[in-house]
Amino acid sequence: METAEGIVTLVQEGRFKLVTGTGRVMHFVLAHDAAIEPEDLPPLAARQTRVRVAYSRPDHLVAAIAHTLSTLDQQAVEATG
Amino acid sequence: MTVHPRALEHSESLLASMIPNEAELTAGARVEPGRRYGFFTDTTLCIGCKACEVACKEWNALPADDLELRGTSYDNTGDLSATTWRHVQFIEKIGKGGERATVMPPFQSHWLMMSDVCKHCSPAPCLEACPTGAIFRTEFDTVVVQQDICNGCGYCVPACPFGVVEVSLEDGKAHKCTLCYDRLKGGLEPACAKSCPTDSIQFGALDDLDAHARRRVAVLHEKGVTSAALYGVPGGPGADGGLDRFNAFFLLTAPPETYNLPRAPSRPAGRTGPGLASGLVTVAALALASLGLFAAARNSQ
Amino acid sequence: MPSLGASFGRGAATLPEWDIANADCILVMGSNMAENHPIAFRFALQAKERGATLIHVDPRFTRTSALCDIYAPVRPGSDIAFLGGIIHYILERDLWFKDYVLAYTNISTIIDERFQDADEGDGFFSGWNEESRSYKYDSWQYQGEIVPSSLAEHYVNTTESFSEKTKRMEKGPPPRDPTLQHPHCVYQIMRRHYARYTPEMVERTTGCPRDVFLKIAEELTRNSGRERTGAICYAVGWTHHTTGVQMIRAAAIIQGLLGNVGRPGGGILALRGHSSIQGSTDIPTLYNMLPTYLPQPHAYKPHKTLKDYIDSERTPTGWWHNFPKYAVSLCRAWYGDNGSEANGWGFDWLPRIVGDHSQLPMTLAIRDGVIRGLFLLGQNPAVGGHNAALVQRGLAELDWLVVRDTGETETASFWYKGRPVREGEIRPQDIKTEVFLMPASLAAEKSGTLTNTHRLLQWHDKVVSGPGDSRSETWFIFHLGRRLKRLYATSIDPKDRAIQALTWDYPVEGEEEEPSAEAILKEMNGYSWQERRQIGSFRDLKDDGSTACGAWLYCGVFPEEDKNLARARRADPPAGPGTHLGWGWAWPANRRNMYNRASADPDGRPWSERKRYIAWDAAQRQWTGPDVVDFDPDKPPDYQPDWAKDPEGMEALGGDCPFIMIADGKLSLFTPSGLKDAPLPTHYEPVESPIQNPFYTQQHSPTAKIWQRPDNPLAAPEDPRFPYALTTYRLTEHHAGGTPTRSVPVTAELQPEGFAEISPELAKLYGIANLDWVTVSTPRGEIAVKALVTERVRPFRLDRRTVHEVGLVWHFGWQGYATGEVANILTSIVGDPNTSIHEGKALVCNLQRGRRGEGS
Amino acid sequence: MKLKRSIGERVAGFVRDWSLPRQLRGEDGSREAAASTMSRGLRPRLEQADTIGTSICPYCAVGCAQLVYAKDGQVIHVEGDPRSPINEGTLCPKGAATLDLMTSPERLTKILYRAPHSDRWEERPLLWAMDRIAFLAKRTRDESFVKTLPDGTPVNHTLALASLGGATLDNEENYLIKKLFGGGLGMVWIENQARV
Repeated sequence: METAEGIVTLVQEGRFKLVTGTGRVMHFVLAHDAAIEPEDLPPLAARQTRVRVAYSRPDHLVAAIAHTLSTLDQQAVEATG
Repeated sequence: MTVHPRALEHSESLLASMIPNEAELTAGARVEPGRRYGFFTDTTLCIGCKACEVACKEWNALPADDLELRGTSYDNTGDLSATTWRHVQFIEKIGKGGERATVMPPFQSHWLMMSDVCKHCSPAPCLEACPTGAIFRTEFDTVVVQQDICNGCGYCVPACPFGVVEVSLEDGKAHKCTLCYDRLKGGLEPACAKSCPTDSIQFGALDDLDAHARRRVAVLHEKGVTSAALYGVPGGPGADGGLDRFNAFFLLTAPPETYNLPRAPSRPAGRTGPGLASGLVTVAALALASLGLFAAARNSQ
Repeated sequence: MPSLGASFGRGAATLPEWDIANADCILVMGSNMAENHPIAFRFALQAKERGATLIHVDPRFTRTSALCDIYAPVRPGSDIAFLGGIIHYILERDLWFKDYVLAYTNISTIIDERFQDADEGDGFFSGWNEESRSYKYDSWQYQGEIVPSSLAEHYVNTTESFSEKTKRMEKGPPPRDPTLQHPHCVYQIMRRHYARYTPEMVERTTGCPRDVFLKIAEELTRNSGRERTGAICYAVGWTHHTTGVQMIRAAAIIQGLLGNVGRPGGGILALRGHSSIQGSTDIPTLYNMLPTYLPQPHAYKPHKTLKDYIDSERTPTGWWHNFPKYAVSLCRAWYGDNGSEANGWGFDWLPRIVGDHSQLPMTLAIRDGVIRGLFLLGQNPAVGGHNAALVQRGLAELDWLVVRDTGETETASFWYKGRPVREGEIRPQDIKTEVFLMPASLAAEKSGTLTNTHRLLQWHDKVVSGPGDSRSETWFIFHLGRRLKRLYATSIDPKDRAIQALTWDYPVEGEEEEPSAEAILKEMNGYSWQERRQIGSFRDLKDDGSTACGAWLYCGVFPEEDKNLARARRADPPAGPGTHLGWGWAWPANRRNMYNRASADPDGRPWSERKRYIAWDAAQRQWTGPDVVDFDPDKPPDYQPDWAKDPEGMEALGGDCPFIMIADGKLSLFTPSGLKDAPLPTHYEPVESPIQNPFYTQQHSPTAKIWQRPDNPLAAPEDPRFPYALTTYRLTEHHAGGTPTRSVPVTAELQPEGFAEISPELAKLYGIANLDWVTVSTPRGEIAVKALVTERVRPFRLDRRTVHEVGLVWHFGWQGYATGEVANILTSIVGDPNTSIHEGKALVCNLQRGRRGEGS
Repeated sequence: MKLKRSIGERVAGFVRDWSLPRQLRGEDGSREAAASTMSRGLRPRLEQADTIGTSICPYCAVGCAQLVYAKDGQVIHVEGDPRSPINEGTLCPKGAATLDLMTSPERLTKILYRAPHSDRWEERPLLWAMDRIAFLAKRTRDESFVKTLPDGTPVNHTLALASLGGATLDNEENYLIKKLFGGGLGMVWIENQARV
């Protein structure tokens, strides 16, 4: 599985965009097996948390499927319920 | 439409904040909870540009899908799906041989283009089929799949008489047009209607849209477009069977079947009434259990 | 845009887009407006709501046609035959707007009696020189007077330009016969010239059924006059021909005869394709002009010194008499205090052109190794350039190439993905070109102005920075300039004086040292040299070095310190007046509808209440209305020049001369100067055509620019190897060369692959089914695409035969999410004599079933 | 740290948002009672913007105005400006894609350099590229500059340098191109798409 690191810039439901350190923007859809839910995404964008996303590439979508998200910053971000 | 007089209240190039109640400027409609809202899609004004498809994907961050030349006129979208919530259909009726169109009735003709979307039916079969309460009717009378509740059971999919709802293989949840629920909460016109270059897609309060649509049909009839008819208004085609009306209704110039729309969409039998509540509880419990199993399986990896 | 310039005085759309909503009839021709300019088409539909007739004339039934009342199919390249037919209809049925035409056009002007029409010369007008393959324009002039052109090059290629004969325009009005009986007056010449453009001839040449043509002629004429106005919208469907300028000229004549210019809902809307394509014409990154329509000095014209330049380019009468003020102020802006009266304010340093340095010859100069270093700034010629295989081969001849764009374009990747490389003709290790691919910023990532298709300057804010090393072109050019000035700082070679002398002290902002776009716009607007005070109007510019102005036509956009009118965001409310003078700023002088003096009758009264716009207020003794008047604001309608005083400039134009950029103030139905191919539009076939010219033995325009060489082979007329009419075009879902849409998933998915459109009739001939692969070929090469079989394409039935058409979408290339073979592999390097624009809209091809190389 | 929800959180969330029990208690099943936590907190992302500027659509020449919304230096949306008398808030399919144009995965972020005869791109620093391009431009110009024609007519130009492009650029950009390349370096091959 590939990984990308960056900041979540925008979130709509379970879909989000992430900008990497070089300014490249990636488009993600949260996988059904992801350990978090759509409602956990907006806080990531709001707090500008740096995250690492492990993802796969589906055949029929021009987007990546995010399977796991981890925070890279010191203060851990709790999944909000 | 001309530029709304309230635009002059925001004459700076860099704006300090969003224009409040922007839908008033773009659609002449103020969005207020408790009123019913929807779309009136007037195909006679549609130029088939697909701005609605793009604006929808841009706002909702829906990914592009299935890049393939389909050869069905200019339609390379195919269907409404979990990742496509507006779909412009193209139907060529140019004529054959020497009988091809030259002098034509006013507005769109001979190459029919129609921007299809979730009808936000009333009553909504998908909502009625949803065992978890994920699908609900909002304060704007629109029908929305709530992503934090949907467990992807898929009951809504066959319930929809239009084939609108789809469960995504990627995130395992049901998706369809939300009528830009978040935008409505912020006083904004839905993205597709706002972008529509020719106002073929009009957003507004349903009673206003209804009145406008009826006037439009009368005008078209007067101008000789006698085939113009509404699809999805109470008592008319589309809403004279199991459904009372669509919150997203259409003006068509050919029979609904021409646009792959059912003449008389119905609600699947036995799906009405709260008597099923206990059954639904069971379904939900099963869904919860499976969720637990999923999580357990993942933790053991 | 020389056609509009030569006809009306300025080479730009005459009316703002929103004014289309006020038209009673809209002819869309040479444009697929609903697809390529959807938001402008919004106004066409608003007009339709108010009862207007919408007409589309096009080789294909498009999304525009579907929304129109009348669709006329015409064979690609036959537009002048169609438009000439309309002119014939208007003249023979006496349907022209006489009060307007007699007063405001040159219809009654008497032309030199040596003038011979193309009918008499079997396709050649008088003045043809076979050796130079060009015309001398002496016989096209007004009788006894030489008329300077209103285009950037005012200098006329007559035996004596700007001689005593030109001066005669100061002695009295041009010779006219208001009774129109004089055999050499424009009216009689036009009647004779268009006599052959009968409905039958229209049908034979264009393939448009006669009754459809007549219905359109009837609608156009019915919707013009005192009470009604009509508009014509065109785009590259007219310009991309060897006769493109003359197609637009024919439209200008129709609008002149119908009295539709300068009036609300009337005029010609040029629909241009790039966000600042009008701006880059005004502020020309074009070889033959200096900013805002001053001619680039030419080695073979009397341009040796500033004095020579002014003497040969300043017109005795009309607005261009002000020419020296603009030329000197430009030099002041560029060379500052390094310029002086002695060196012509720096004019001497300006490079001289020696011929045609436009894109087509540039392509060949690259291929031939003349050009060694190339900057590509937001253009993708490997896809958009013509004879694209030649273009791609040429890139390998460069020493170095700088590509600045938002993504990896086909041009940038030519050295490892180009067609000659993929087909094994050349290997990357054989290509010497040093390539720099640099990320560029988009509009919202930098500040500046864009000039839209109706001359409106609109500022865009920098909201975010471009990703990574993305920079604006201002940044790139400014910092490149700084480096070059540093490299040349100590040179004593006179050749380096220009770069040393160039003013280059723009303030920079932020960490990235972005030069201030406002500072540049302020220089373009102009300021007083000593006080550095912004200038409010080009009327205040001087020719004595006391003013600096980088672009005189843009003077007024930044009239005071901190007053950037391109940032104005105050549109008119529904109550009106609807000219939106507070939204952005339009050149010239914030006028929205040009030539608007013509919206009033010769006495200054509105032609009708319904079409009221500008009118003379006798009490206040000034022109008033909802727009900025395009005239001396206090010149009364009955003003007549005092010819005893040899009046110059605007003094020589009467109160009934709305076309102030033209030397006699009249709309040129007949253009004595400025155009290289004809004073009146006449039909020639495209350089490659499936039929013989029905009008003349002369097949194509004798002045067409044709570069005949082995790597640019052309099909002969009626070449049996290439029997089909080929036209290339765009789709609403993509943008031009495709870089900004094929690289974007949500637009790429809408049209993910290139295709050819063919009629069921043609498909049947080859047994081609929908989505089958087909190979389209021309003498330049072949490409494989999928076929879209559709009734929207129809065979053209001409009198002798049926001509089938192949329509080809040209956006595609090998980069991005939506791909396809490069359609311009098929097109050729031939051009319009006035503009050197290629002929991509009408050529010939062959068709085979199956992919190329596969047999079939 | 890896972000995840515990099973307990999941079940609690589901039960909290699961509307059926409330509906069975007689609350309106299709209104507020059925709204989930996400639905109740839902707002359009435009409200998060800290910068809102006016831009002009980068595609065709119609000149549609756009409002560009950004937060923390990143664009979060682009849509039609309702104040514009041209587009009145609307955009065509290309203009509506401006956000994805700005954030396309195909966008370049680094200078890519291909050395003569090389078979690959290499990333290079911006300032290195600028210095190298200035050097090459000067060298080519110096090797090709023509002061006069054989008959003595001054031309002050170089035919070995060319520039193509401009119709997609700002007026200010075109102005600097023409000024530096034409007025400063003596280039005459200066062209763009606008020659119509």
